[in-house]
Amino acid sequence: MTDLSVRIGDITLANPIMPGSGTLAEGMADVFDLSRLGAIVTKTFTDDLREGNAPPRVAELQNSTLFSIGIPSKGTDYYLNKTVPFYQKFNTPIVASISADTTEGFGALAAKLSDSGVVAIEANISCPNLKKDGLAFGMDPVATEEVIRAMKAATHLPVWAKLSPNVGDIAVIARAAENGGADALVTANAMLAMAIDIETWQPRVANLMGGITGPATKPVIMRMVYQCAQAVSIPVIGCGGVSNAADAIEYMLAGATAVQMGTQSFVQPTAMVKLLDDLTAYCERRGIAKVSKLTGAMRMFSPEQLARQGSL
Amino acid sequence: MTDLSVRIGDITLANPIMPGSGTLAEGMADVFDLSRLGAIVTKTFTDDLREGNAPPRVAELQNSTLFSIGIPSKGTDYYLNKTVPFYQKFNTPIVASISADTTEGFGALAAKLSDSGVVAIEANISCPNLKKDGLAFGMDPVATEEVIRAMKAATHLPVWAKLSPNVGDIAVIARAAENGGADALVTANAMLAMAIDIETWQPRVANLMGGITGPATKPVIMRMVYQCAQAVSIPVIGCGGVSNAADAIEYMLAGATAVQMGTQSFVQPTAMVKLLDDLTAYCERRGIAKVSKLTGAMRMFSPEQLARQGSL
Amino acid sequence: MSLCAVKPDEAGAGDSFPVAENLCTIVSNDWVNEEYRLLIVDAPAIALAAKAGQFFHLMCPPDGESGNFLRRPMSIHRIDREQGQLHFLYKVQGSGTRGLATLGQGDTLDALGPVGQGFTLPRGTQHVVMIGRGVGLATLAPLAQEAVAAGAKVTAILSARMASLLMAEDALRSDGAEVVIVTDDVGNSDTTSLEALLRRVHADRPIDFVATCGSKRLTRLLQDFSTEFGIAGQVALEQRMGCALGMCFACVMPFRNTAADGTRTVGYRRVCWDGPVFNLEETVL
Amino acid sequence: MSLCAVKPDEAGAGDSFPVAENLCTIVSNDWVNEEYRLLIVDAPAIALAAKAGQFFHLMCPPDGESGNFLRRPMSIHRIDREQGQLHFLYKVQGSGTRGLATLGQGDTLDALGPVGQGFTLPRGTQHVVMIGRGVGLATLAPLAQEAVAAGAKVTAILSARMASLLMAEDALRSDGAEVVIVTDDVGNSDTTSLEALLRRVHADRPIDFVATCGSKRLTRLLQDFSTEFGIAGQVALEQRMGCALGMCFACVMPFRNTAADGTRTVGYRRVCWDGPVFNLEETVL
Ligand SMILES: Cc1cc2nc3c(=O)[nH]c(=O)nc-3n(C[C@H](O)[C@H](O)[C@H](O)COP(=O)(O)OP(=O)(O)OC[C@H]3O[C@@H](n4cnc5c(N)ncnc54)[C@H](O)[C@@H]3O)c2cc1C
Ligand SMILES: Cc1cc2nc3c(=O)[nH]c(=O)nc-3n(C[C@H](O)[C@H](O)[C@H](O)COP(=O)(O)OP(=O)(O)OC[C@H]3O[C@@H](n4cnc5c(N)ncnc54)[C@H](O)[C@@H]3O)c2cc1C
Ligand SMILES: Cc1cc2nc3c(=O)[nH]c(=O)nc-3n(C[C@H](O)[C@H](O)[C@H](O)COP(=O)(O)O)c2cc1C
Ligand SMILES: Cc1cc2nc3c(=O)[nH]c(=O)nc-3n(C[C@H](O)[C@H](O)[C@H](O)COP(=O)(O)O)c2cc1C
Ligand code: FES
Ligand code: FES
Repeated sequence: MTDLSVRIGDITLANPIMPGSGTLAEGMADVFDLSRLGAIVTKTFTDDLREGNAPPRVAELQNSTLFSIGIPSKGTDYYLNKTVPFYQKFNTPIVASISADTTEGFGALAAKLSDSGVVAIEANISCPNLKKDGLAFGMDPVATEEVIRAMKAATHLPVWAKLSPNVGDIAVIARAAENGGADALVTANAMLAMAIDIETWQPRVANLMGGITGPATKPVIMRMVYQCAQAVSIPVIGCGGVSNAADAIEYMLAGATAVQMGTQSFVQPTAMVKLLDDLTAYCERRGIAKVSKLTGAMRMFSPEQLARQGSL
Repeated sequence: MTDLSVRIGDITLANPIMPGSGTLAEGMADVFDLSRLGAIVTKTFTDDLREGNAPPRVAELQNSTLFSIGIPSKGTDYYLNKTVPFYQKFNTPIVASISADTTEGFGALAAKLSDSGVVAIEANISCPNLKKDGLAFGMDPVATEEVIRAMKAATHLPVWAKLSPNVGDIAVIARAAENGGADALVTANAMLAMAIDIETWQPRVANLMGGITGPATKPVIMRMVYQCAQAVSIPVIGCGGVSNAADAIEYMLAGATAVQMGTQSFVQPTAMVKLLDDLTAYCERRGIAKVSKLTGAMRMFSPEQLARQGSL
Repeated sequence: MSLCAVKPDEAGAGDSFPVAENLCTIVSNDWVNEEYRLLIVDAPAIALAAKAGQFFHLMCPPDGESGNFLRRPMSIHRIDREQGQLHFLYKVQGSGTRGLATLGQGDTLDALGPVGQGFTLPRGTQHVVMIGRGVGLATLAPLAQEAVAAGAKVTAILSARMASLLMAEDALRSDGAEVVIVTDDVGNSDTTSLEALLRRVHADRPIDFVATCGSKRLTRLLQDFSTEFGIAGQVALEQRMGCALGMCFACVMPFRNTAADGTRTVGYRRVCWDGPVFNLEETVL
Repeated sequence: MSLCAVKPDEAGAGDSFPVAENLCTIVSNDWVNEEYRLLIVDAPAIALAAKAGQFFHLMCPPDGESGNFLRRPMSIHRIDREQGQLHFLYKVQGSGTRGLATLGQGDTLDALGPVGQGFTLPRGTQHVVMIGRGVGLATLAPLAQEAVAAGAKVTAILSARMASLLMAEDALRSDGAEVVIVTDDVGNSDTTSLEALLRRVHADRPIDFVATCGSKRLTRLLQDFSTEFGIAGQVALEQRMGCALGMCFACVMPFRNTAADGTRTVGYRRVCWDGPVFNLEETVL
């Protein structure tokens, strides 16, 4: 019987699969028992009410999607009074995801969640830092560290830093988050992308640019997960293009402790459940008693192999 | 009769399609008449002889590939005496691509090409700057500007800066290249990526990391082409996931003057010829007399459209 | 969909969930005219629980070389619980629907659903008038069935460019609806003519529920008409979707909200989760 | 391939190029044993110009949900210019070959080629000995045809785990080769036994050309044997490929180079462009 449990700092999850923030909501409970998930990560909310971007908010790409939702938010009270109680019906740890316009805002909102019943807070730092010429917090190591530090000062809850992939050196950002006290990293949010309709000559999402998500993004994010895992001691949660157990295993081999699935849940809502079944089958086939043994288990080519120079 | 010509600075190309550096070689002449291309960009070479990376150098991904060739090079003499004469058999302007370990090396090699018969030199700055802790030239605006400046000082030939996409702000690098005197930008080289075989637990390319190329990369590179075109006045050549005329048109609408096709040539060697035929057909259908009119012709959503809030 | 769909005693049991990736077997998938095909499938029980106005999110086979990554939303056109079949009426428009068109008898259709809020007929409704144009008729047809079954008279006004492009006419009649046809050809499909027609119908037999789908012009007409006469009404809308389960927030459109104190605001709602059927007076066009 | 394949007077004429994306019609694609299938296609003239040892880069249909982005290289197994057909013998191994296996009679195979350097039989060769194991036999078979046609005697030593896994045995015999079978079962396929066999064959009738494919062990054996007896020999190699046209430089392997002054170095060559057939003495295993 495979032990699927994983530890993210002081939190033990029953298994390494959870949804990416913004890709699971109440409607999924109509499809399968959410108690099967390792954790439930909820959509990013802000303290203030927001409508989000104008539609069209989605465009289909090859093996991927372009999304430009913005951060629609019903505010903190709704989250505490409606959202959390809904998910507490399941035996699954809840992870909140928050965003704010300023470092102080992140801290203040984190404080409000301390007694909410969530087990951790994901800091969505891919949003613009309005106090610093609009550059996203997650593109600036100093801002990243400050946000995490402010949140850690404001709450006893573990803080997961959700990194932006739109940077030149993600290891620098990873270390900054760790220095700020992050208990884990989520690598990563969506890469900034664009698509134009060649018949209308207009952008395919109203916001001009959006995030590209789905299987096409996996190889780039895989490299980032590896770089993050090499750079820090805290757990790294892989997020980008996970569609099945093979992807989850690959991320874990690269250094991830757990994974998040986003877009694939739109294509195949039962995909996370199937992933767990297939992950178990893989571990049984390979005689792996604990799935956590996969984390960082990638083996480099030996000098002998390289000398044989990769002939098949 | 559609006018397919485009101008890259002082160079007029018969059409906007050319191969990405490293994706076309003499063998393509066995497949179609290379005189049909707008230009021929040759594989990056260095003055010194290099073997390149150990194999395996290629791994298939979904709708894309992971390549880790390194920069194998037969040196300058081979380029001048063998490679250039071969391509001079065709009525197609030749663009050299060079790499070096230092700024001075770029300048010196550029000087050697001044009388070679090539019409321009592409600076492949995605390689590590050995004098500056191994960070790629193209990830550092200062190094980027210095390399271009050194090349412009060394030769009268136009210099195209081939940008690395592995940066947080590609507009900054674009402007640095322009400040250094670049005559055009090529946006972009391949994004750094990784893939692991979940049966062997080993990387799928010997070098651990490689570049991801092909259709899956287009939306991210499209956004970078747009950002570059917004940031500079010099022409931007789009490169990343071009597989057909629709992709070429999309890049041009985003701001590209011309495009390069790489990986698709491996899948369908006649793809560039087909692209030209389909591009002509599109222009005829739309009553576009000059394909160059497509450059930057994307239309934003109007306030009225956004107010209607994108209902279908 | 109910937020409490998980029955506590059946938690974990695979088939107690109201929404599933239903694997349906194709019975037929034929052209009904130049642009539209009728897809008939054998469907499992979960799918057959669908109501008029609800839809499914269909996995579409590849169209030639390009795959269809996201599912495509399609309304229920007919729910035939006797035969255990569902009907979809779809226009072959782009890559997804071209892929759908390749499915043949015996093939499998993966249909996620049923999802969405369907039509809500007020108790005791006497006379339903539905106006549909183009493929909007596909979505309205099951409402006619349900309304007749609930004891209401149904008048179905079908609009099209020309009579040959009409669909669902015969099915509506055999379901018990009175069908009125208006076409651009004949020149009686314009707003003025339709408004006059509605007034005549209402005068003849009071309308207490209106429904439409597929045309902003017709929706606006019905909004004005229902406001003037105080008639309840709903419209089935469309928007680009990612998940069809209320998770991604891609499918929003603006709607009028009236607060408890009467203040009116406009805000986004999800067409897949709060709709696709909405009350006419809340719909912003 | 020649670097001057473009005939100046035919520049631009679509069909004067020696390499093409040949659209071939499937004649049959059947299992020959548990692991291998024989694909027979009607092929156009460009493709029929293929020589033994050359290969094609095949576009593989999707295997279920996952597409096959890159082509797969497959050796010519048989060139039948009379029938205008090509044969490929392939092991169903992974996603690409599973996709190939779905092609049926009348379907189209996109075969880029012919590419690569084939076997070069020195003029006047009298006795060719080829040793192949597994699917290596697929690649060697056309060499037997060409050698017999050139007037040489051909001895084909086929190695397999057991006799039932042998392939191409009958075709080789009917092409005029003498076939010797060695198997693990019987215990005569090991290196020592084979070396002894080669010596006996050579003593019986001097060998002046050896060829192999598909096994490092057999290649090493032939390298030693050909060095000892001063016999010319070639091996057909495999490496992961991107383009098969010598452009991407993915497919390199190390080879021994001897400079004009006699210095020996080891350097990379492209298996698709400089090979896949290489001289035994240059091959580094
Ligand atoms: C709730 C709902 C019910 C629908 N019911 C029907 C029906 O019964 N019959 C029918 O023919 N059509 C119906 N549609 C529209 C149908 O979904 C689109 O025609 C279809 O998605 C087009 O896909 P395509 O790939 O063939 O076309 P493309 O134009 O190539 O589509 C490109 C992308 O845009 C999306 N898209 C394009 N048009 C629409 C649209 N009108 N609505 C939503 N997404 C769209 C596609 O899903 C796809 O992701 C319905 C739409 C919704 C939202
Ligand atoms: C010049 C040449 C001639 C060949 N001729 C034959 C032949 O006649 N019959 C036959 O059965 N096989 C032959 N092969 C091997 C054949 O190409 C592989 O079996 C096939 O590519 C496997 O693809 P797959 O997707 O089914 O397997 P997978 O294992 O899923 O392949 C994954 C990837 O690795 C590549 N790959 C895997 N094995 C090989 C290999 N041995 N050589 C090159 N690439 C590989 C695939 O092309 C693919 O890109 C030849 C290879 C080369 C290079
Ligand atoms: C529709 C949609 C909404 C998202 N909303 C959020 C969000 O609110 N907060 C956040 O941190 N990430 C958000 N994301 C990003 C995902 O959590 C995830 O990082 C990304 O989609 C990559 O994973 P995937 O490739 O598996 O989809 C969203 C993604 C999608 C597709
Ligand atoms: C096999 C291979 C070799 C490449 N070699 C080079 C090179 O030598 N110099 C360079 O600047 N880019 C090189 N590239 C990058 C391409 O020029 C191009 O930027 C990239 O492949 C993206 O285009 P594509 O998606 O159309 O393939 C190479 C790409 C591939 C696939
Ligand atoms: S389609 Fe995802 S919320 Fe409606
Ligand atoms: S496969 Fe591209 S060079 Fe050989």
